[in-house]
Amino acid sequence: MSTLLMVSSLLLVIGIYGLLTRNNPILMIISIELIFNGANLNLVHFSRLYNSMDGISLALFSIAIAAIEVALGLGIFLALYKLERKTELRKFRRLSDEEVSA
Amino acid sequence: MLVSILVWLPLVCSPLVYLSSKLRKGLPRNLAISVSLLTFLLSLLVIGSETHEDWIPSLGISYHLRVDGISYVMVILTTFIMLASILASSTEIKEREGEYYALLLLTETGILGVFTAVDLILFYFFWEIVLIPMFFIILIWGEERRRYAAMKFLIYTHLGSLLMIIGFFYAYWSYYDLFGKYTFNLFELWKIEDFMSQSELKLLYFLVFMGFAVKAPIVPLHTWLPDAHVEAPSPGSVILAGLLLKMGGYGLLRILPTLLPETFHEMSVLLASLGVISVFYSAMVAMVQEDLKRLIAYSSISHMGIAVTAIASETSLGTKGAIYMMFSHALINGLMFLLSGAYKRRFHTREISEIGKYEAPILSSLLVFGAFASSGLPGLSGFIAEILSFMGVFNRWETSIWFLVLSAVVTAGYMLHMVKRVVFGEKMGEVEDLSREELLPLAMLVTGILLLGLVPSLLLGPLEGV
Amino acid sequence: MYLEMSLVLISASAFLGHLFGRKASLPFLILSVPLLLESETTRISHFFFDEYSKLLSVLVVSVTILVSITTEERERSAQTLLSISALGIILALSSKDFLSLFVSWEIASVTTYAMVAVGRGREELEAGMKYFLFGVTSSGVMLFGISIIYGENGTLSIINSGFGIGQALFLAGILFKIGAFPFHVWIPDVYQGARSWTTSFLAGASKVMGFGVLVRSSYLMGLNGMDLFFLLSILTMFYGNLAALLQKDIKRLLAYSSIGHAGYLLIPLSVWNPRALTGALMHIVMHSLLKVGAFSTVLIHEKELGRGIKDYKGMDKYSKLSLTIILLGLAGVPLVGGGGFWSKYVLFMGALASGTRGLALALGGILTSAISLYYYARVIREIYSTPGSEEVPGKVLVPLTITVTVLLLGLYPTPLIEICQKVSTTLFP
Amino acid sequence: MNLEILLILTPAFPLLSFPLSLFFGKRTPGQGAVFGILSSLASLITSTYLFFFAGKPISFEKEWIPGFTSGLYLDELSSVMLMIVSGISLLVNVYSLGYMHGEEGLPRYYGELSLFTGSMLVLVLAKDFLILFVSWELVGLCSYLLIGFWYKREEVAKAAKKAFVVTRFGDSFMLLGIILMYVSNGTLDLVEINSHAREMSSLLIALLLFSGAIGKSAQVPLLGWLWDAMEGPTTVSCLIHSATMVKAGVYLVARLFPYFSESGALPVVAYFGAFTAIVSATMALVEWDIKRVLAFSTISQLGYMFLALGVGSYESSISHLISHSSFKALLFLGAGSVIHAVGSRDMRSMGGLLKAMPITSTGMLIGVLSLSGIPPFSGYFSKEAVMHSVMENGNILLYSIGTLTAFLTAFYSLRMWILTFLGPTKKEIKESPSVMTLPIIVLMVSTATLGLFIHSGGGTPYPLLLAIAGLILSYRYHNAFLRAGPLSTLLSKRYFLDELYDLIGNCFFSAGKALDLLDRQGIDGTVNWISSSTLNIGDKIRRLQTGEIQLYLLLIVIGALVLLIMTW
Repeated sequence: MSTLLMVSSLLLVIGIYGLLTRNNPILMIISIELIFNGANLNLVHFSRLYNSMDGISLALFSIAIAAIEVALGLGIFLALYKLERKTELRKFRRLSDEEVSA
Repeated sequence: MLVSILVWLPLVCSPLVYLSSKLRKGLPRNLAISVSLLTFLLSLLVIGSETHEDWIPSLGISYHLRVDGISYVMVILTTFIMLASILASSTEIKEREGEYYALLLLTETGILGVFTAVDLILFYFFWEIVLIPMFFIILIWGEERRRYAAMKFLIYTHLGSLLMIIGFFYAYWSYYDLFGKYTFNLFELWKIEDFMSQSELKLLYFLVFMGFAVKAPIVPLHTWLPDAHVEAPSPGSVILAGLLLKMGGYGLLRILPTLLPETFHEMSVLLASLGVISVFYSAMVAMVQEDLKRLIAYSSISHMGIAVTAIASETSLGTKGAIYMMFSHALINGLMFLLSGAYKRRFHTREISEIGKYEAPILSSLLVFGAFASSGLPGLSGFIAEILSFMGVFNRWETSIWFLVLSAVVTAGYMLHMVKRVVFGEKMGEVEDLSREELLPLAMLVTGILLLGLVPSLLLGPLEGV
Repeated sequence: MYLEMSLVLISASAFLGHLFGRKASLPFLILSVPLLLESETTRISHFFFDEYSKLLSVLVVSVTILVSITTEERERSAQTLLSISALGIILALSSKDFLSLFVSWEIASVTTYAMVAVGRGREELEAGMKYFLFGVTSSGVMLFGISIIYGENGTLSIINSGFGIGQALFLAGILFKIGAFPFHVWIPDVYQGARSWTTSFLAGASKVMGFGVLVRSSYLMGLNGMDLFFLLSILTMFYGNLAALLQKDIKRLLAYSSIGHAGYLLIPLSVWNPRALTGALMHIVMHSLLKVGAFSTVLIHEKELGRGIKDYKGMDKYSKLSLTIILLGLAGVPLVGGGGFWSKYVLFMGALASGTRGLALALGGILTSAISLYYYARVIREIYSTPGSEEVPGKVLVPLTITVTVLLLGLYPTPLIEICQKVSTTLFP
Repeated sequence: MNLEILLILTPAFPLLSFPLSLFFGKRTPGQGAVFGILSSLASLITSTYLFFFAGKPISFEKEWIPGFTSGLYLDELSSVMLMIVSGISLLVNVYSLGYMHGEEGLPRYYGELSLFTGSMLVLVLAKDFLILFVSWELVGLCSYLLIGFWYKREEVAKAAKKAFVVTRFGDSFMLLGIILMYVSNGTLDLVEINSHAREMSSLLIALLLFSGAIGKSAQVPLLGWLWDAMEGPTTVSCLIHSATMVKAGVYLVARLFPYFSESGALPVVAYFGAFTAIVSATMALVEWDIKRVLAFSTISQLGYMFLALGVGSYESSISHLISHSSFKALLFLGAGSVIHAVGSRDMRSMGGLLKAMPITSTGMLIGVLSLSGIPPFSGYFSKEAVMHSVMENGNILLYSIGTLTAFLTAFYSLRMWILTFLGPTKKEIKESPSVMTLPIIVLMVSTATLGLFIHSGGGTPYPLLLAIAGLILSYRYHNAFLRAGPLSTLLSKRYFLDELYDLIGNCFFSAGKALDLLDRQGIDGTVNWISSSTLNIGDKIRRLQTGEIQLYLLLIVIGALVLLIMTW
């Protein structure tokens, strides 16, 4: 039983690692999906354990929501790409406190 | 009922004054004068009136204004000084008059409220109202370093008063824990004193004391005052010196001893020594000032120091002396600030060595009069204030009196040193003397000083019960 | 019955807004407010509407109305996004189990991501991208937390089960939305980048959701009064106000100030007593009103004046007056600052009610509001350094109404205090 | 009842003429002199009436400050003083018609003169310490204003400020004494204090009051201001700095004589008086400024009066006070007419004026002889009375100081007369107008005749012998002390007193500068430091927002981790 928990927390860690290191928005969206799926795995597992439908319903909802968010994220990314012609997120530094020094 | 009309009248009229600047250029000034005159007349007959209604019952905050001996005197002082400074503003303030007079009236409401409020939150409410208009007055109509001075004034006094509000809450909650009732009424809250531990009382004393110590400047906390006074327009600094310092003094005289009688008694030695230090310290510093307004600012700290020491002595003579000192100090320093404003308008500088180069007979004779009034020359109000305060202080402590009397000599010294450099010495020519318009407020203050010097029962009469 | 009606009206306004723009959606929204006021505490499937959620949802809907008035006519999509998000917030505020909470939370957040990015400008898109990434990460983390909590106590309803890993992750997700210290990083950039009406919605409404859900769930989970909240509150207060000191851009300054105010809102969580909660409720109401007022004024003058504080001169005298009063209200100055004074001081008064921790919080609050007075005064100083221009833009209506209400609340705050007191006692059985 | 009205009227006349001449002086003839003369004449008439016909003592009481009763009180001593003050004020007013002719700002001059006369009269009539102290300070104010009459000159300004500050220093100790008196005895009424002197007296209070007297009557150590006060017009020096104001100290001690004797402070008074007498006499030996010589002689004669009071003889002190007022006023008016004619105060530019100014020279001669204590004149009888009482007291040291001072007085006074009137004539000048010589003549008559009224005890002849010896020696080598090497520099530097005063002044100033520096850098510095450090922290924190997404995400993850850690 604890092995499943291990797998989902592994998924969580990988997702977070992917977020921190990858700079391409699409890859970041993928790693976010990993986190979501880790959570879903947990939910399904526990609802199976407690033999109740709550967990599964929440998992279903979260999948739907994840889909919405991916669509939205890609939309924003595409609009940004059209304008900026570059995908390196690190380049987008206009909104910051850097140059607006005292 | 009369007292609420008195307190809220200026505030109600201030938008009218602001809007009247659209109709005709001179209108705001005349409107402001008539309002302040009306308030002054109203303040004469406000003795003894009281209003007490609920404001926020669930929190125990009530709208409670009361005018008894001390606050009656203070109310009259406020309306008188306000009238004088509004009269004096016509020559000093040329642009954005509507806003200026509206802000002045807003300040007047704040100050009147402070002197009459009994409910601590209402007291704090009015206490804070005064800050913003004065900030704007210094900010918009002040002199060169006005931005720095306005900001310093705002934050410094605001922080002080914030500590005070925490003290009030602290008392409020301990009252609730002990008596199960929510109230901010000053004459209820002192009951908490014998139930609280010494350390709690000291903390409460310190918190509330800080708010007043910043306003009635006690030396280590005074550095906002010279900047604010120097940079404010002269009618503004008349109100700053004349009334804002008195709010601190009134707090020390009225709020603190009633809220914490025993602790105030225990700490009175500390308060007295702080007072003496600020008297002597600011007298010595005033001696070397090159800027006329800065010198007057330090002299007002030194005079307020005498009042603080007299308050700390807790004797009836001392209290009367303190109130007398506050009243006469407001008049005298008001006069001196208006004169320095007149000098500034003529010579565009406040350096004492500069303004002595030209001859202006009436202006310099008034300066001599002001200098002697502030060094406590008998026959003028300063003398009686000093005599009463010294006698009050002497009843409690012998040693501190030597310092006070010596500082009176130092005051005479630096005042005359200033007069020597301004009035005496080689004159390079004439400069146009005080116009009739400038003379009117000055004449008001001079008659006030003379009247209080020769007929002290005028002011000591209402203070009988103190 | 009234409640269902108002929810239907709000969703209808979303739908109509898309088709016919603001003219159609606004009346529905306005109509839903009295209905909400009439509704009594009922339970619809998973959602429990009680006094607490009623107060906050009325606030959210009125904020939505004010914000939608400030949007331009032709921005159709804005109306729908606003109404849907409002709907999401109302549902989130009244949910007592993780399922309904997570779903409504996501509805509200997704619409706000879209709102930020809808501007299509270079800055809006960058802000949208950033906001999207942080938002989705935190909701992912939150979901993971929920799954672990579900694993532990077998039911999705929020019950008191100590403070484990699940609860921590769940809290992380919620604290992100309110902008508490470690999770505040997105607020300055997004507030600066997004369009002003989006920012005012973010500051006005989504922060209300964050606060409301945080209070309810931490109450249900028995986490109130934890040392964590004490630490978070102090850190957020000081971080927000100190960082705002030297800001050049007015929207960034207001962003930091709302981080500071989030710190104040955390006070009742660490010092759990009825008076502090009343103060917090009042403060959330006042803060939303003031922030919406501030950002709408900025919206009006964004084009001709730009956003640097230095060049904030020559505004017309009405917006100058209202911005001054709003800023002073945020600083908590009495009378001139209106209701802002009362909400802050009832909050600090409440904090003082319980022990040395409360005293420390109150002192921290006092010190930070003194600091905040500095940078608000700096802005006011710039506004008033030159006389105002005469012509008055039409849009100045919203800030003016907010200023008037704030001033009235300043003079006579009793109704607001009464309501908040009634609401806070429902949370103390 | 009408006596009380008369009592109030005497000071009221001059006090009233102050505003009158100040505001309406310009339009009246003599620029306000009319008011001055009329008011002093009126108060002279009333005081003579009070002196001869009124049944003393008369008192008038009214509550001025609530809690304190104050009023006026007339007895023999104060009625004599009334006569002196109003008399000399009348003479000076008439005299200044000529002396101040053509000066600008005369209404101010006459106004201040009558204000001074009025407040001096109030001082003399004061029944309680409050009124006494009020008039005491007002008199100081008038002396400041009148010394500073020619305000254009730099040294005049310095002198006026110095005079006021030094006397104010003395007055502050007196104020302490008054407050101590009120606090310990509960009353400020002079008559009451004198009657209960035994149980009320305390040495500290007496000494404090005496220090006030020292300040006003320019005794050691507060004598530095009187010779600078000579910068003012000579009429002012005559009225204020020789005849009336400087006598206020003596009057105070005389008024409270029973109190002082009970408290045992009299020996202190005596030694201070004697020491001042000898010191100021020596200073006069080397002085070239005619008015400064007279100033030193005033200080030394005041020393005599305090000496007389100190040894317990109240009558001889008052008699010396009366006679001194007349012959010193005579000398000053004479010096005034000489200065008016020659145009400078320095004796080196005078000489040989005997024939040119007969009235002034004879008047000055009578004054000199009376000052040195040579029979027929009043100076001899009053000084004789003083020395007699010192001899009776049996204190040999005081007696020898007294006689030695008598010798020095004779020496420098004759030297002054010789330097001005004998010797080669340097300038062709003519006698002063009659309006100036008339008062001189009146004073000559009074100096000569006053002696009859003073009954002296006829003591030892030594003071007279030494006085004559002094005259002879001075006739022969009047500049002897100038060539006495180090002694003469010591004397001309006036025992470095001026340097001492400046030193004290400077050390106050430097203390002020240090405190101002502390204030600007220290206290203000910390305030500014606090504000700038908060701003710096704000700036450092601000830089955290680099706008880089990776960093933000890292922060969020760290935050979540911290929360996790908190769960343990």
